[in-house]
Amino acid sequence: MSAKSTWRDGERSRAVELEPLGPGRWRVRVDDSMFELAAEAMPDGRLRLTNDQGTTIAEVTADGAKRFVRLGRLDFVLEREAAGRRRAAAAHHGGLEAPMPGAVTRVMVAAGDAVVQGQPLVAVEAMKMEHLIRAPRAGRVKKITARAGDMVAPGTALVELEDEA
Amino acid sequence: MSAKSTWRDGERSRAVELEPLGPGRWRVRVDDSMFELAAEAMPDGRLRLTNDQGTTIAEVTADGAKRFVRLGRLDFVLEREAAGRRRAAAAHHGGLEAPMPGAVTRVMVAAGDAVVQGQPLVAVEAMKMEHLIRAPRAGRVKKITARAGDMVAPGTALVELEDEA
Amino acid sequence: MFRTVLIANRGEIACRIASTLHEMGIRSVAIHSEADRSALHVRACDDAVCVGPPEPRASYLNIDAILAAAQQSGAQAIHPGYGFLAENAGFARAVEAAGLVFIGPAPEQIDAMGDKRAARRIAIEAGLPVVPGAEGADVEALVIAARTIGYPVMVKAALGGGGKGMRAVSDEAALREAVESAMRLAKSAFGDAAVYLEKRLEHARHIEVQVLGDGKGGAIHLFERECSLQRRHQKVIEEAPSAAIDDALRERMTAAAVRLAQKVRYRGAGTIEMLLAPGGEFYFLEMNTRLQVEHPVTELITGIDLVRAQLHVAATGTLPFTQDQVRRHGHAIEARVYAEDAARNFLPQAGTARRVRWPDGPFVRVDRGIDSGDQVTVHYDPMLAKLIAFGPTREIARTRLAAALDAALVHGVVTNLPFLRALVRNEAVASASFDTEWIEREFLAGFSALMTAPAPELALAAAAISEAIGVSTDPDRTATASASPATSLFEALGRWRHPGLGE
Amino acid sequence: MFRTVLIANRGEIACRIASTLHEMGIRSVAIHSEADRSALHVRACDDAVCVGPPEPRASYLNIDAILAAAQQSGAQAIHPGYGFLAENAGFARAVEAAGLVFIGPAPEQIDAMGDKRAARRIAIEAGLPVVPGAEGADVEALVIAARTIGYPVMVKAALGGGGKGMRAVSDEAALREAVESAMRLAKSAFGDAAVYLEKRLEHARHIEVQVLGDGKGGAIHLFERECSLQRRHQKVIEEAPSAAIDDALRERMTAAAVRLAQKVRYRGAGTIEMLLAPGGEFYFLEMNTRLQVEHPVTELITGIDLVRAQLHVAATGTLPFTQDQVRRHGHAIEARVYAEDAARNFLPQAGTARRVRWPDGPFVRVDRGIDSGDQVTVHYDPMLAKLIAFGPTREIARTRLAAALDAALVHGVVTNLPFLRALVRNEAVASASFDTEWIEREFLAGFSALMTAPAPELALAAAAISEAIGVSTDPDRTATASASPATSLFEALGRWRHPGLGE
Repeated sequence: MSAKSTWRDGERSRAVELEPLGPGRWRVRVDDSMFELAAEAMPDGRLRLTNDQGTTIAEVTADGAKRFVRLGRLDFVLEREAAGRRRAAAAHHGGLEAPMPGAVTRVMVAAGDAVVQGQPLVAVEAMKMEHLIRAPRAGRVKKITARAGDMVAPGTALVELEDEA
Repeated sequence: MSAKSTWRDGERSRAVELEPLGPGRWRVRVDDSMFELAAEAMPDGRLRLTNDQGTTIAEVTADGAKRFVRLGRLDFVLEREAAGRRRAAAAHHGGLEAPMPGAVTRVMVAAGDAVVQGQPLVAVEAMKMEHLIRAPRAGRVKKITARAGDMVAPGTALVELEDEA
Repeated sequence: MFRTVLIANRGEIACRIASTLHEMGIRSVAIHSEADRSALHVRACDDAVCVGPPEPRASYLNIDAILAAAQQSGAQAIHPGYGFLAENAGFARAVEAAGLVFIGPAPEQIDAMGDKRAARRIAIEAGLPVVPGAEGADVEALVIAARTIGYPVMVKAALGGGGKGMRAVSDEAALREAVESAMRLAKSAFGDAAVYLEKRLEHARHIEVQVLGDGKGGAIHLFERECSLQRRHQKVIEEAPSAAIDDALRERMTAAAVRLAQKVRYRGAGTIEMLLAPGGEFYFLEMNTRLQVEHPVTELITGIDLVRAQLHVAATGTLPFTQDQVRRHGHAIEARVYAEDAARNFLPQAGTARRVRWPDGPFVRVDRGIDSGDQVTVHYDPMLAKLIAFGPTREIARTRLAAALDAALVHGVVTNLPFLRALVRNEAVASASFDTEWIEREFLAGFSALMTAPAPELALAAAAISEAIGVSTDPDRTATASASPATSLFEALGRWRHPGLGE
Repeated sequence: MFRTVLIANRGEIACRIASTLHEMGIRSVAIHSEADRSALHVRACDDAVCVGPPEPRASYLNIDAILAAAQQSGAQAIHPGYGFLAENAGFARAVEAAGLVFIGPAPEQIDAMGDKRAARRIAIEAGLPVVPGAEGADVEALVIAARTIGYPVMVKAALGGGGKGMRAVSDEAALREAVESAMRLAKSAFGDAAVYLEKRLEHARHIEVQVLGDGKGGAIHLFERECSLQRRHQKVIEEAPSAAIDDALRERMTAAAVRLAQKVRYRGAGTIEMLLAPGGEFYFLEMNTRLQVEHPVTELITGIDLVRAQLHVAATGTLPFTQDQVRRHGHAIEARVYAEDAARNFLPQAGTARRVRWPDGPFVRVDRGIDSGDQVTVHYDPMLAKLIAFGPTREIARTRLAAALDAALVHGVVTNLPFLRALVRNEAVASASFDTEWIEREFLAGFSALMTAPAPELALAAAAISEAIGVSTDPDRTATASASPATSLFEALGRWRHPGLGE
């Protein structure tokens, strides 16, 4: 009798469960806390949320899986997770991704190199800022997928590390 | 080889004929004058028009048959006429229409009354303004379709006049 | 200070009040009719309550519904804006009886100034000159009085104001007709048929002084505004300061206004309207016990937010600043954008404002009541927005306003923008050589000729070509228009072949 | 005056320049890259010419294409805005060689001030104090110089400026690495690897003076701006006047700035940046030979349009007003809205700004570069808009800016709005107790903790309920949303029955 969904909130994955209680009234579970909420869609597209704390106006804009949520005068960005927690997976494989859109300016290691923790591997530049991708731990470079001059999107894999044999 | 259309411009009906001369080039006839024009649709939806007088940017917004046309920094409102000149017809039948949206406040004549030119027939009020519908010529009231208190849209028939027998 | 304020209004003034509430950290609650569910003023507020059907009587004038909305939303105070219930003493009393604060003057002050005959008597007591005039119980009494005053005279509704139900007449026959018509309109509009006469001053200018009182006899002024550019007694373009008065006259006029405000122990923001005769004599006309439509020009030259000042007085019973702290610099001019067809006798217009762009350059302020996609309905005042320009000199402010009017675009509803653009560029406006009847006496004829001229051939070509090439005329799709529709226009027509390839 | 001016820029500054051109009756021509075909600055201009592919090098930095666009569009002058080619003397020369007017200083002035080492020498000649520093041909020379100056020192690119390629270091090892890195970045960014050292002043404030010169030795100032609120040497919030200086110090700093502008016979608008030490000593830092990003705060306190002033100087070779005519009143504060994720080390963001609402209250100015539906691409500076608030006092201006930041909404691209909102409300900002390193030293840690806190449960509930009831999250469809979707939400879920009817 309830709808479940999972949302990425920064580094967290958060579970929401909605149970309809009556027209415009819901029982909501977020992670481990449970509360009741009245929700009315305003004609201008906003949502009027009322609980025992009072009334808050929310405005939600979808952008793909992302939801930009204005709550009162604060903004939050959540991401709908289709099934499970896919994004957490990449880090486990030792992949190092571009943190921002930009251009790869320098690749400072080669496949097979041993690296120490904190060692710069690749430099990505966007506007006035050079961002160094550093080794999160000691290891060996398994694969380099970035080349100097590449334009990369956030999340693009640049370097793959493996633990030293 | 040309596209013809008719447009209402205030009290006038105006004829336009377009003949394509090449990509983005047209021969245009408006009423009795003929000229050549280059027209380029800008990516932002505006139209760049170039003739031997220079370049002008136009922006056209459709609202039903109406076209709101921004030309440089001037605005014009035209209305596409589907076939012939329908609106002119009403006046011929002696119909008197509401000139603006508003409420009928007073009906000052009855069917069968003889009226002189300029005589007030019906009062329509909108906001701070009372507008009197006056007889455009001497005649007899054939029919009254307005009642005090009616909300009327522009063009709504209020009174029908006929020539005195 | 209040935590929640209900705004008992709509349109641009409700949006403008919401701005100040937001910056003071006060929760704003809109009211709206069924026709205004998604109106801009609703979107501008933190919360909104529906108070009834579209007709103003059933919603924006519905005192019971508005008080219920205030209670329901937890408001401590109500700001009435202008128009609607702003100068309704019964509303002010009902708000106070409900234990809420009315952000405006005391009910008795609204009553006293609402009867324009009583206001004249108070002004006389305060030592202000008034235009020669007369009251009268019926048509005949007024006809006799007019013989003494001398024609031409103005017929005005006692409970009117702001040009409502006002007519100028030059002879007795016209006076009789005008009094009867004015009584009828006054009865329907204000619930009281009483009218009075005033000598019609020729070539007079409309100058008004902004005052602010603490309700205990303390009052200050925020200089004057000139609102002589009127059409049918409705202000069209307003400015501050007035180009027609010098510092000595300014000192006398503002001092007279402060004297009147002090005498009635005025509370909050008010405006004392005066007529300035060509010889430099000035006369009290009426006092408006509310925020004026044209208040932004005063705000721009003084740097003072009048709504913030109103809230301060309402919450504390004190003035937020002293007279010495009110300084002025530069010049500001405002134009009112109405949904009116200037080519058809300024008839009010309704419809969907499909594509709206307001100007946003430096020193240009836009107090807007609609944006793209919003409805303009027949039920309410057709004012859509006010454009206000500031400049170090009148000339820079005026040319800036002209450019802002050029840049403004409202497609889908016919507006008076062409009228305003022509007006603000007129030589008499540039040199500030006008009076309250100048627009109708000298400007309108030439302008009407302009408006009934045929549209340029290029405008017709643009409409026809847009249709032929299928370029988007839908504002919603503009941003995603194809990158190169120009090349597909012959495909759309299906008629063209390259000359080299034969026909 | 010019009839047509080409704006060799994009984003908010191109829109802002177009506003002034419009009000002066000058035709504006935009240039744009292939990525910017329907960008706001293109829509803001009277005409537009595509100058190349998205990469700046191929379009906004493509001198040949820009000059061709100017010729093609009949422009008589080019306004470079800031960034891109604004301080490129080669561009200024090419513009003049093409017979067009460059709206900015003479090429030699750009050259002289562009080399920050040369600028220091000129400032010394003009009698301005400079921060102790040293030039050096290579790393070793700089390492030796640093021993004399004493750590900490700043490493700066000779052709840099505005914080680009600047690093603070505290020991020799860090200096070596910083110099190498700075040289590499300088080489790639400015085509010249030269760097120099300056003593790092602790707890210094950034104060800059706006000047305007006629190119013949006449120069005046328009007071100062304070830009101490910086992150990684990038200004975030700027204001005028500075709360840190009194009239006596203001007099000395503005006089020093005018002296320098007169000495170089400066032409047009320029800014002399200085550091103010806690003891009240001030030091020349660099001169920016262009309109600054933060110029609006000066415009709001003086009432002067700086772009209009630039055009006047460029067209006539004279100043549009005298020093006496430049008065200031009130206070103005600006915040820069960037597409940066403050929760992830301020990484630049790209995407579609699906729903954008800028504030529009009285005394709030928005210099915007995007509106709803516009693209934010990786190719250009991530600044989206500037919000600027004016008030009679610093406190009113600051709280007004806070409210404007609250009211601003950008959905679709992550922005630094949460950072700005927290910053402008911080107690140190309220009391103006900060220096150029305060944000990083004292503010960021607490703010980061805030940013990584979980979203409130209500935010998750709002996202989930919006999805469940199918309320429109598409900004294009908001205005036509069903009048009562709330009643249909159980139909959408298909799960609910009224309790009275049984399950």
